[in-house]
Amino acid sequence: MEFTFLIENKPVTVFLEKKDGLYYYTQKDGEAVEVDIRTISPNVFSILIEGVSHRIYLTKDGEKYYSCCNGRHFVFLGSSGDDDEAFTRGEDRSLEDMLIVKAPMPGKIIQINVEKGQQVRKNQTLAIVEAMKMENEIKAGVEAVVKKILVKNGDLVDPEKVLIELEALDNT
Amino acid sequence: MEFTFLIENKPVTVFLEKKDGLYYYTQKDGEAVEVDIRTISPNVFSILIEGVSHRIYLTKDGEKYYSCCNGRHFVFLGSSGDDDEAFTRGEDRSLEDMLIVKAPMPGKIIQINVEKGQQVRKNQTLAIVEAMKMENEIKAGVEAVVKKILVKNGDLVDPEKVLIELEALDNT
Amino acid sequence: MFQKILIANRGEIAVRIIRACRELEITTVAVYSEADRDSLHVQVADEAVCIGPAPAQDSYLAMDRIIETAKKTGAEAVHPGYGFLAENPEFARLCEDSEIVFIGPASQSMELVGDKIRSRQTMEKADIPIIPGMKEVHKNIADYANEAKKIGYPVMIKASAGGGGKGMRIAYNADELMPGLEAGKREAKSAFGNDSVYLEKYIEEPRHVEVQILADNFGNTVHLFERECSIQRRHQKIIEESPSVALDPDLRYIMGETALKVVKAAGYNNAGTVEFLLDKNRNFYFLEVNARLQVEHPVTELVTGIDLVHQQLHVAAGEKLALKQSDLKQKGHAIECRIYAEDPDNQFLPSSGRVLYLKEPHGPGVRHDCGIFSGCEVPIYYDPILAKLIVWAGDRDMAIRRMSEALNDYVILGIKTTLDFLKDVFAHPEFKNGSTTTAFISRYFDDWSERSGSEENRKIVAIAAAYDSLQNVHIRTGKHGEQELETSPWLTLGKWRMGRG
Amino acid sequence: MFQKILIANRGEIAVRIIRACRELEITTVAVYSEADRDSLHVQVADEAVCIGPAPAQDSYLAMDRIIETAKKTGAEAVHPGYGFLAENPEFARLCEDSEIVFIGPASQSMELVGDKIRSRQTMEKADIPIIPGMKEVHKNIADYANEAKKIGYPVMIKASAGGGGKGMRIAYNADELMPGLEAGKREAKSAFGNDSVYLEKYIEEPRHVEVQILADNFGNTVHLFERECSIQRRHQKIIEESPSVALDPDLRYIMGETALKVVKAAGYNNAGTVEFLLDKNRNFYFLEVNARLQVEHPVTELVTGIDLVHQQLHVAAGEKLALKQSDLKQKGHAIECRIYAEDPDNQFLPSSGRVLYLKEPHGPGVRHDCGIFSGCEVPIYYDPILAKLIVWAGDRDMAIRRMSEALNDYVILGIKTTLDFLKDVFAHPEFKNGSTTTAFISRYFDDWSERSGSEENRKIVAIAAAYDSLQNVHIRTGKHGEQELETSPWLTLGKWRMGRG
Repeated sequence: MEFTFLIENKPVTVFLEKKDGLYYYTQKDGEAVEVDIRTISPNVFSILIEGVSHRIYLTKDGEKYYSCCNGRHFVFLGSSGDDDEAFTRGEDRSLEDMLIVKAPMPGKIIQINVEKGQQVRKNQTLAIVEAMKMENEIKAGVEAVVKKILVKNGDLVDPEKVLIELEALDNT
Repeated sequence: MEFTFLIENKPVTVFLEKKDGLYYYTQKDGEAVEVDIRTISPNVFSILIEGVSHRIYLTKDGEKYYSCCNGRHFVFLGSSGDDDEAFTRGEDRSLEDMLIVKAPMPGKIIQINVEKGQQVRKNQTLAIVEAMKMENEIKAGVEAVVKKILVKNGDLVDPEKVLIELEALDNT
Repeated sequence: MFQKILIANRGEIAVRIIRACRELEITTVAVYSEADRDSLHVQVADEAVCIGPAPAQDSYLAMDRIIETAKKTGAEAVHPGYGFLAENPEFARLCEDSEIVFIGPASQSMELVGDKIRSRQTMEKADIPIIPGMKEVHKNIADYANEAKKIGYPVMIKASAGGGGKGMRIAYNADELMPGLEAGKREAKSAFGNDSVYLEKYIEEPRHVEVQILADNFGNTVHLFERECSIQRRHQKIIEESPSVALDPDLRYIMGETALKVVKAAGYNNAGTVEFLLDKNRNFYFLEVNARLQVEHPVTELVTGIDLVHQQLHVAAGEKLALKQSDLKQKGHAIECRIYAEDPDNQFLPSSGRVLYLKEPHGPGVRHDCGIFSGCEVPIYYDPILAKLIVWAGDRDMAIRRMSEALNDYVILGIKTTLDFLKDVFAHPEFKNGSTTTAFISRYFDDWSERSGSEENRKIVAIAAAYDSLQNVHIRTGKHGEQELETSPWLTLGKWRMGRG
Repeated sequence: MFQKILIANRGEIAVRIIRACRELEITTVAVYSEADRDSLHVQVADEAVCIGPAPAQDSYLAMDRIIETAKKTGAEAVHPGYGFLAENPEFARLCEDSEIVFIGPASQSMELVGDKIRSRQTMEKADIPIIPGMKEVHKNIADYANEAKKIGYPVMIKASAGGGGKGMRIAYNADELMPGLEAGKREAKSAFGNDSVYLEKYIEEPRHVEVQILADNFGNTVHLFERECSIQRRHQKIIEESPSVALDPDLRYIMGETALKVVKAAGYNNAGTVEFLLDKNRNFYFLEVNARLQVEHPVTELVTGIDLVHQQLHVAAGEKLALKQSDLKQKGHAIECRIYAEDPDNQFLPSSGRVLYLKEPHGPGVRHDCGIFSGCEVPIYYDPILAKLIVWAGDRDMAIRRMSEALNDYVILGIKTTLDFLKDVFAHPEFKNGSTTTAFISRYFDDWSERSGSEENRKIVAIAAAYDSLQNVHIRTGKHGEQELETSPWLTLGKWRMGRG
């Protein structure tokens, strides 16, 4: 069976199958390789490939996988087969995303530093959100013009809440 | 709702109910007491009763509960309501049990010290089972006569496997 | 010794204090906000009392509620931990007035050292070297510009009541002064309820070296040597160690003696920390006294073998200090790093939410002071510190190796943390060779971004996720599904799996 | 230093050795039996190779397979841990012949010290005090009766190749001699593949005090002071501590020096332990040399600050011993207890099965060397040791308090363990006051039975179980069931709950 995951913005495709009680994986045009994989306890997997041992921690929240392998954490997306949109989004969203300025975490708007119509440069502070007692500057990811401001001082915002919409500059 | 558990050979009955989002328990003829109980994570519960904090670890394997509370471990039985037999058994099984000599753990019979018809005294060694590299003496729990020997040297035995049946002495 | 005390804090430090109390057979009372019912400190305490809604000002900073709870539960003393009310002289005084022992300095000396300006004045008089800066707080914001000019840029804006890097800003020139003052005042207000700020000469690329002290109520004092805390981000310490690579025995001796002079000048009692800046030319300047147990106290515990919380409790209970300076020695090397709920790949923005999985590191020489658990919720209301990982080894090189391995053995899934960032810091050659000035992070890690590493890692993770999916697919199609599940030993692992039906 | 080594062991000791290797940047190869695919040591090693079926003689004792695996994986050395092949001179020689470094003493000196009779002879010649006993092993079992008479009852039957209490029996009179010899021989055969036993004068209520030594390949030696290991059950140590309450500085000095004389007399290299019996009159007798890393090595590590596995690796790699006797000091007090899969409420019968839940203890001064995890299977084939809990504190009283609290913080569900039994041992006043002779357990804990304590505890547990049932009932009746489940945050906690559908 083929599985594709979007890991660190790279689609990783593996073909995994069970034959006579053993698992085999194939990548791209490669040969099938035996993989000794075991569920060790909830969220923990042990993989032996040609004698090399890996311990993988894995949990899932909706489409999102949280994982740790060989001392590195990653968050990545899985494809169920019928929802490949996430993948396209995943790779092409950068510019579009940078124009939609969101609250990166729950918190309180304590300052808005720009006005509608104002041109902003990359890394310019757009607003300040306070969370966990720290002030966090929300910066522009790209040079642009402020199209809409959707929050005001004192607003409590949820994660992923859109704060400000930007518009790409004509000359970009 | 009423629940009865057999804990340390004592039946413990509690009545627990949820009212307006709060839990209350009653024991015997006592008054209902509020209990602030929360599932903290799988197998972990936090209970606050009148300001006193308890952390309870609990897991279940069939009828058996494994638990740890305030630094003490216990294994106990639950009643589903339609299986109260376990409870009666639990309290009255001692003598009957002592006549049925079982393998207390998986292992290998390495010696049988008694013969059919032989009279044995309490704590007399009946057989030796080896497990985890240690010899373990299986002793008579009561003065009795050997009725049947169901295993022989070298047998691998499962836990709860009956090894020897004893018969109560006439004069007891 | 006390029979019962109240811990006016949460998270890892509350848990650590409760542990120390148990060892001294002291009953503990936890207080908690409505957001913290399921928190670890509530579970491990003997008693627990809810003192108000989630925002700290309504719970962990609600002095009256805490005093009232102490009285009601019969707690003889209150341990404030760090943060919250730890350095609030008003709270210390309230305790004194209510005949509850405040486990920390007397309100009077706390007031003195807590007021950065007054303490600078006191120390100047006692011949302690201090950094050039303002001698008083000004009302008029315009006066700050004059002071800054007098001191000479760059200047550091600091919260008068501050600590933990909150309210701190650097202004390299006059243009940066006003925005910095505003931000600093806002943060100071929010963090300490007091927006007083002052200016100090900013010493570039110094080391931050502090000395742990203990003082009883009878004037007996000892110091427990230094901690180097130069590895900071946004003026917040993230890695601390003891001993400092920058000190030799002579300088260590002088700084220790100076710290004790500071303590005497301030009439200070209980545990405290005297902070110094150490410049490139090995000049050191008094910064401030932290009138509390520090976040980084474990590194001192590991090199000296002294339990600082035990000592705090003994001293607060009116016992004489049982330690003599001549008995105290540093042995080996200890390093601590702080695990924050922050996303280092995204400007270190706070990350709240649920910890879906936690694997705590273990091993010889590894200590993990932890406030979280698998399944806990990290609320947005409080400081984002989750845990502290502390290692001890015979020397610094081995301590760094040990820390790296402990970090490799440490898993937090579900929220973003600083774990991988810290791994890269410890792997950096300039950290290893001890070039650990306060400029370290901004110099070498300004553009850090998550590198999960190799293609190999991605492949392995993909295989695991595929395997996981494959099993779920089986279950969904019912092919071998139910049967596999029934025979799975995991069915017995707690109610979660039992709830399937 | 080595680039890669093989660890010929399993469980907590394999995990502990792998950790030490990582810290020295040595790649590790684990070997495992078919019963151990999911074991912790397989997961934490860099490489893992299956070497045979579950029974130890077909896997962990299969010398050829292990040597072959070392060659195939390019491992330069083999660490045997304790048990299994650790004290098998044939294996050490096989390694030597295959030009693989055996991390332990040379086969020759291992052979000498491993043969209890020969080593007694050697030590007698070197003027080391020994216990009266047989000077050779007899073929004829009848000769043992004569020897026993000569020595005088009670006598101790001991396995010539023995260790860990296996094959040991006491005979108080002639009637008990034959059954004891038979049982001892059987156990010795099963444990060591060698049924030679011998007799020694049984010293009643002695203390078991041993001295840790380190020796390099160049004749340099140091000792790392004593461990007291008198708390034994069935001649198996269950609690060990350092320092011993029974030694004063003079006796400590003499025993340390004697241990070094033993090492020199045996031409011993690498880490080892010289065991002594200490009688009521403070006479001590050489017992034997344990030619391996001991189960209880952590207490020495905690009081001296020396990592014994690191030292073993350095010495085995041909480095000179970097330690000097004058640099070594004991600091504070360390205690270890062993957590066994045994049911103390039922004659300490082994308990195998699945660990349904594990909560590891944490905290300052707490070390947990652990070979298990939530969900692991404890096989019947091997030694029932699950983990070791070790604490360090400034003094013995605090170490005992700390141990008690760590045990209270330690949960193992699903199998029976010695946890609650150990709690009661540490709580015993005679343990606290240091009356810890080898008779301690049989005197005070012979009739121990599980006391889960109060009615209160039973009530609390019943409430939790009722709550759990109540929730399951809801789910089963579908009343609020599915809905509650859907909103439960736990749905996201891993595949187990996701597999519901």
